[in-house]
Amino acid sequence: MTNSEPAASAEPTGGTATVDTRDLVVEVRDVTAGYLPGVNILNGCSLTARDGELIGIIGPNGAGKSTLLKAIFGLVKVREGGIYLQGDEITNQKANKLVSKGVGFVPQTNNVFPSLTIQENLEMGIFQKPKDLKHRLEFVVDIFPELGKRLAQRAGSLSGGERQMVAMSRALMMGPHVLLLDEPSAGLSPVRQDEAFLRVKEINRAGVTTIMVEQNARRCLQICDRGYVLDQGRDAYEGPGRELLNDPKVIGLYLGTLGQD
Amino acid sequence: STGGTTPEESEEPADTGDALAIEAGERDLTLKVGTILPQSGTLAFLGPPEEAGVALAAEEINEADAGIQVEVVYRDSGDTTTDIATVSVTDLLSQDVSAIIGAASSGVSFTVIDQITSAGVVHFSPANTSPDFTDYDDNGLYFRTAPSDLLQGEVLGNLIAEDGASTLGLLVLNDPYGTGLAAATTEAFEAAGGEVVAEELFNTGDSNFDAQLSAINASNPDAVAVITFDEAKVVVPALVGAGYPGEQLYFVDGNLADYSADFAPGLVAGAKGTLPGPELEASFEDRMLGVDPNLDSFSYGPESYDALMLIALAAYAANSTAGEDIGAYLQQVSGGSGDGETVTTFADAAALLAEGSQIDFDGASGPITLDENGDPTEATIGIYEYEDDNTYTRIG
Amino acid sequence: MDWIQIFSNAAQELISPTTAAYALAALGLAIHFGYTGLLNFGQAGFMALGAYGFAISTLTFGFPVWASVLVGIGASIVFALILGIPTLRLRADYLAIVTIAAAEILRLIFTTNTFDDVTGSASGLQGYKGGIAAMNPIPDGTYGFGPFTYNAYDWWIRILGWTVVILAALFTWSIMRSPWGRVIKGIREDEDAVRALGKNVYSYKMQSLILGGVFGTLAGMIFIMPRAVVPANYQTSLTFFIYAILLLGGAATILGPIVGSMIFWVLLSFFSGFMARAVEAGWLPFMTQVQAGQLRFILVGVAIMLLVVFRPQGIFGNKKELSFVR
Amino acid sequence: MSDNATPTTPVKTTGLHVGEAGPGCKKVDPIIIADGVKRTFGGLTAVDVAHVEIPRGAITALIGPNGAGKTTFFNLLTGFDKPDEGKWEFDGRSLAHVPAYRVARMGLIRTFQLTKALGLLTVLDNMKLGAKGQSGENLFRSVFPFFWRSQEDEIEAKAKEILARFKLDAKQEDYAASLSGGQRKLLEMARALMSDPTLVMLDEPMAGVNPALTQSLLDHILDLKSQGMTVLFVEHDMHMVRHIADWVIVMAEGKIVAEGDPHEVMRDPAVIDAYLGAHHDTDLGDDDDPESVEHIHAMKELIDDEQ
Amino acid sequence: MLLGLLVSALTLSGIAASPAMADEGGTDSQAEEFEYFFSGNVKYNDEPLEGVSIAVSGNGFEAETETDENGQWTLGVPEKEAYELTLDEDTLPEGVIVEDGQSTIDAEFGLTKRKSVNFFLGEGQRVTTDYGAQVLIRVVNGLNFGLLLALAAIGLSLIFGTTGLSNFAHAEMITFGALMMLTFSNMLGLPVWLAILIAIALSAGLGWTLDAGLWKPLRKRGVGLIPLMIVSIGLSLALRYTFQFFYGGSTRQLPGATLPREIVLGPILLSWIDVASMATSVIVLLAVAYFLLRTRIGKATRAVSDNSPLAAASGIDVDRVIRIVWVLGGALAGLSGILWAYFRPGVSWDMGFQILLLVFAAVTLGGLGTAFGALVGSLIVGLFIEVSTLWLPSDMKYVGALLVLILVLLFRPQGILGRRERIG
Ligand SMILES: Nc1ncnc2c1ncn2[C@@H]1O[C@H](COP(=O)(O)OP(=O)(O)OP(=O)(O)O)[C@@H](O)[C@H]1O
Ligand SMILES: Nc1ncnc2c1ncn2[C@@H]1O[C@H](COP(=O)(O)OP(=O)(O)OP(=O)(O)O)[C@@H](O)[C@H]1O
Ligand SMILES: [Mg+2]
Ligand SMILES: [Mg+2]
Repeated sequence: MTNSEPAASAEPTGGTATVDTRDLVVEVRDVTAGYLPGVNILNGCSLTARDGELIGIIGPNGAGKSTLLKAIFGLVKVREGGIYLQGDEITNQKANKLVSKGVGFVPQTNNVFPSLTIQENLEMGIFQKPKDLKHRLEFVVDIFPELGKRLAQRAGSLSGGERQMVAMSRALMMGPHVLLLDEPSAGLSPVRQDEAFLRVKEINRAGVTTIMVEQNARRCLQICDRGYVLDQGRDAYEGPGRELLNDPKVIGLYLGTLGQD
Repeated sequence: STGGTTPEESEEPADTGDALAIEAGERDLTLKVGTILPQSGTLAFLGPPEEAGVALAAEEINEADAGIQVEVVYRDSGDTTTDIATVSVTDLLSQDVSAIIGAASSGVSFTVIDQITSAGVVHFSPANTSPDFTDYDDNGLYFRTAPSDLLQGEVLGNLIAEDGASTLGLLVLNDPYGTGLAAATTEAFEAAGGEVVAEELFNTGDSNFDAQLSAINASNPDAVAVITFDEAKVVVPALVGAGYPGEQLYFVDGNLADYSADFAPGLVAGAKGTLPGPELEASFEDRMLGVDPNLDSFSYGPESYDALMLIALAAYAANSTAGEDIGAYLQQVSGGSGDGETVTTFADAAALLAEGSQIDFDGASGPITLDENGDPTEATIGIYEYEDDNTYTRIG
Repeated sequence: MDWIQIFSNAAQELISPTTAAYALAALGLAIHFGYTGLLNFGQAGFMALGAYGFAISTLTFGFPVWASVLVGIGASIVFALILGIPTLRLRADYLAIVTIAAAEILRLIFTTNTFDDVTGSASGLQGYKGGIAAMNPIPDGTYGFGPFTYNAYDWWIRILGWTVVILAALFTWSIMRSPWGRVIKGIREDEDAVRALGKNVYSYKMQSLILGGVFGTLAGMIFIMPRAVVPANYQTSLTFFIYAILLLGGAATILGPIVGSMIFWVLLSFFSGFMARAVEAGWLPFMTQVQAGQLRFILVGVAIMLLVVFRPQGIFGNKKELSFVR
Repeated sequence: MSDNATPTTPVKTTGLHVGEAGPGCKKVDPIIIADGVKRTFGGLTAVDVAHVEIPRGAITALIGPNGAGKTTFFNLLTGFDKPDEGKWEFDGRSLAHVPAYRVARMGLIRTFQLTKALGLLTVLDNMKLGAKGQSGENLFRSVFPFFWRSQEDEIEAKAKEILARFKLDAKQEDYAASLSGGQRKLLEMARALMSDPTLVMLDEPMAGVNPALTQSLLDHILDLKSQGMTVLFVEHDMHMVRHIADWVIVMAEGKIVAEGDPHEVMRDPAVIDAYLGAHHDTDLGDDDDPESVEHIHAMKELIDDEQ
Repeated sequence: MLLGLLVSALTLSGIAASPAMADEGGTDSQAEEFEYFFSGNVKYNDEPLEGVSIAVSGNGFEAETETDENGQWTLGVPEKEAYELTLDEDTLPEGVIVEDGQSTIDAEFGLTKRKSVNFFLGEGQRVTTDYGAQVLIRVVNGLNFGLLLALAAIGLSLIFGTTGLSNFAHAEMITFGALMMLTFSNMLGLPVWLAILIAIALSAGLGWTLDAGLWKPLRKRGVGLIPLMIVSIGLSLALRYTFQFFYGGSTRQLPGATLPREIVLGPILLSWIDVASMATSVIVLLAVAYFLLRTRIGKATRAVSDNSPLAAASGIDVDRVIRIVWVLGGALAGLSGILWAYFRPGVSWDMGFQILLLVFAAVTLGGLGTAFGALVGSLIVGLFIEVSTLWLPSDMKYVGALLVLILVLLFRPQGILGRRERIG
């Protein structure tokens, strides 16, 4: 396992034919996908994530960010193109198969089991490897102490932010090699948001390839190695996080000036 | 037993002048009759013997080769939950049947009686016992061979009283059949000095009878009359199992059946029951089995047999297969409006009719005589007792 | 095999009063379930109220037709109110069971021997048709062509029945495209959201329950015109069949229930005639007449299943809605 | 595609309170007054507000850590939940035991944190449903279109206008069920604005909404404020709070712990400690503090267990 | 041949009828002369009295007879009219007291030619069960029935809990178990224990088949829950009539089902079958609750029911979990069918359908999808059905239970053990 460092140099925007020493872990190749017959949400979208990279995806609402993650995870049918995991094609594979291959996913909405307790929710995260439970539970509770106090509370009665913590923790329980996060910070209080971003970064530094969709775009681009800007089902911009963060075009169209002060 | 089927001198003959003339001579008729008997649904267990009775009659009529051929179209009456009877009747009417035999359930008959009789077709039920049919506005086309509950109830009530019971419990199916029979039984039993101490009703489709049985057991009557259909198979073991003596049970036509395959030996030994009809001749049962070898019960088989016989004879007498004509002659050939000669087989009856004389047909279910409402006026009610192997034999 | 007869019998079901009654009851359910999302499984109870309300007012109280109809409608409104007060707060699946229970309670009350004088208990009621027959403007006689040949009374009840169905359908169509219908559909999707927008959800649900219930009640009256009032007719299976009809046509549609009812009855009649004749003709040598009667229901059951399997949104339903169901 | 947002500096309303700014302080013109409102779930006290007043005609932010009881407080105020005790009033009228729909009719409209889009209604229908006082919503009048036709047209025009602002106009004929997470949030808020509420209570309206769009929507809210609408919103995005809130109320563990001008409240060390966090306003990209390195090690171990 | 036959006629239509019947003991020579008969018993405190003389008079006819050793007597009369029957008090044994008016009875024939007239003297002590004991018996019966309902309900609840499907065909899965038991024990003559095992295995197989052949493909196509419910109604109809097709419409008994109850506990009588079925229900319910709350698969089951895409995203093989639940649900339904057939007793093609509504009511009352809720709900429904008929007419016995369902939901819309959903 290679330790990751922030990408040394900016990659050419939109380029896919880059030379990099690290192996491609996730590769999305010109994917077309959608929900309703005849309506494509993703129109030839491509994305790559190398081993140990932290990828951020931003874009306007309805751009297809969640759809892209769902397509990678086999929850939306891919109509054209292919998705590869460490070189193997995983297009349209069943989600639970992907979990066994070390892919973890936190959906944007409906991301907890409401009638299960917090503890049971976390146990579900580690469904395939029940013996690691104790170990990991400690680890997760350490990150979100709020949850530790409430392990027996049903997730359905949690506040919005608490749910989000449960959802994050559930994914962390999996100990995946590839982690797909859909707006993990939404609904968290600032201190928890910062913590969540830091943890994501730490997890990533520990070797987990991470793809993260965020609307808290500044934070996201601050920590990620590379960012993609998705618009209308296509990757419009791509580059190192910092670069995008300061790209006036990106700021104008997607980031706004509110957080700039 | 053949005794007692002859009309007595006490029988007041209706005005002989009412009798329609019967044209002498050969006939060449083809009679089409439909049935709406239960093939599916909760009363489906009643269907096979009834259809077999009709089939047997058809067979015998056709074999008699007396210038009338019968064709029977069998359709399903379903039960009241499925509303299939109206579809069946539509189908039958479209095939221009002259008469429709059915249904087993009074409820189903009420559903279709207007449809049938307004089409000028004879509606003839072998099993309806509801009193409401008597005065029903049926254009004179509704008939039935099933004996009235009043009769069987009185026999049953008297029988129980005579056996020395002073208190009686009733377990009753809440339908026209059950409540009618229970009322008649109660009346006779109480008139004899007894007391009905528990009357527990249940509905068709009820699954569990514990509450009713507890109530009956709690009042500890000297006898219990079980007025049910097939539910007896559930009720009786539960009742006896709960400690009520099997020999103090009384059965009725709806459930008097051979329980040797179902009950533990001796479960109902000594219990009694009533069943309309003369003792079925073994040969009649054999003939029914010849039509349908799988029969395990003969309930309403004889009544169904007689229904078709009477319809055919009425058609023969009228020399017509129009429903109205058959309806006009039905009472007469049953012996209800004249002093015709008593006959028991179709061949004999047809021969007499061909001579232009009046007949009084007495069939398998007894000395049937229909009144002007189309109801039977006479019936033989037999008394039966269960033996150790849970089969029953006639004792009276 | 006499195919012509089978088909002409089946065709008769197209305009039969029973078909009209089922169509109207299903239209009521479309309002309840299709538009408002109320999983009412007690439609048989509303129909029973129509049947008994009409028959009892005619027989026991000697009311004229119009008053008997009003009594039936009144009874169903009262029933809807009594049913609605405890149940309209319930989640859909709870509501389903409670409405079944309420309808069964009604049926058991109509069946019990305790009120025999009024309800006729298990044998039910008959002899209430005089008023309707007396209103018949058609002179006595037989009219029609082909399979559709009926006497004056039969035509009269068909005309009455279908007139009511058509009026009800037009009414439903017009209210469902109005803002009222929008609120109703909103409630189907998420009642809390609608509540947060200032709509009295409870009252709207009640209006819907009453309206659909009144349709059911009118259906119950049409239903008894060609037959008698028999309590066992109003079992839960009646509601099940009406649901099958509704889904056959499409839940949130106007034409769906009507066409669904026609198809249901035509198919039932077709299966019925076909099976019986197939056995008579010796096509099914391993089967008795009696078994053929049962096979028909097996086929109906299978048909209902296949229908949902191959056209889950119903004939007139919108396929698009399907991709969002949970 | 998106308006190139130049931040307009909003006009802040000041002078809202009487006396010292602090938890439960009196307002010059309160629109909501809550007194001793308490709600417990089993052993957990979710809301325990001694006294709070929301100023009229201003934008008030309600902030606080996750699980502080903000949403529950919203539920209580709007009649979606019943408190164990306490009284509260809106516009001088007590709201205790007033059902939710009536609260909404009084002009107090709220949105939900977990969105409630009406899935099988089109986006436009969702919007139209939000309009108040529709005569066509009466069953008897609904049969006759002439009663409501013209009103319907007005509502539709208004709905389209708001949708355009919320960038949902392209979706107006689609079912709401087909919206993305952020679009649902937008619809939720747009729908609430359809009824011209006196007070709109927004529960995390901008969570999941693209920042560029957020900015233009804030301008819209400011617009509405200038027309006299009062806004109470829950939000975790401090840029936004700072940008438009006239007043901030901080909740923690069910209680109101601080109140005041946004900039001042956010300088309060207690608030920073419990809510904003140490990393607030720093760049997370620059690491690696020793703690973090330690974490990375721990995690590596965990992951290596797998192999 | 008049003996042993009773023929009668309706007098309503003015036609009277024929011969008579006589019973075993009471016939005397008179019987040959007359056509109409009075007969009856004389008993004192339920003991027959021998040698008591009974006289008949009326319509100018008089006759007398004596009771035989069973206290029975028969008297023939010539006409079908009203007569007066008198018991001669002097012929009564010592100490037998006749109250005023008890010794003379006016009797008139009804439709038949025979009329029973009994003289029951004394107090006629009937031992009835007292109210307290009755309540106790009802309660025990109710618990017993409730446990059975619970067993039938638990499979339904499981399937509902995992897939959200209100499976109306559950009734037929219950019937299926009983029918398989019937097939293998009665028809093929296998020993009872083996037949039970085979029946349960086949029921589990039915669950497997239904899921594999029907529900899974439908899930794959993303069919909504309500259409699925309608499918289950169609399936229920098809299966039910298939059973009738093959097994006919009548009720049959399993071996040993009609043996009497022999465990006596005060006023309560129980059979070993009752005890076994109660014990089985309790054990199975506890096991299922344990399975759901403690085991990994059990938790996965609930996870799938909450949110199946998320469950898949957590690495749970959703289809496998659902398959397990169907198999388990099938087996439990089959088992409950067998016990139900013994408890009732009887096997018939629609036995499951007959209790379906009660099972649904029980599950709902307890709170949909909760295992303990199904138990609590079932017990309440069972108890109410049995106990309410102490006040209600027995043909309305389900009314009580169904009313309770509605009333409970009035105060707890989420069912007794169900939980309210959080808003917002
Ligand atoms: N129905 C319930 N049952 C039990 N606990 C509940 C219930 N509803 C809310 N809670 C608890 O009450 C507390 C307050 O919840 P609330 O949703 O009001 O928080 P919040 O301030 O909105 O948080 P967030 O910012 O995360 O949305 C939380 O700890 C939550 O777990
Ligand atoms: N289930 C669905 N059926 C049909 N269309 C859908 C569905 N879900 C999403 N869409 C459409 O697909 C497009 C992309 O949705 P997606 O959820 O991927 O957006 P997103 O980029 O994640 O947006 P957000 O930032 O708001 O979450 C949107 O236009 C949306 O309307
Ligand atoms: Mg998204
Ligand atoms: Mg909240």
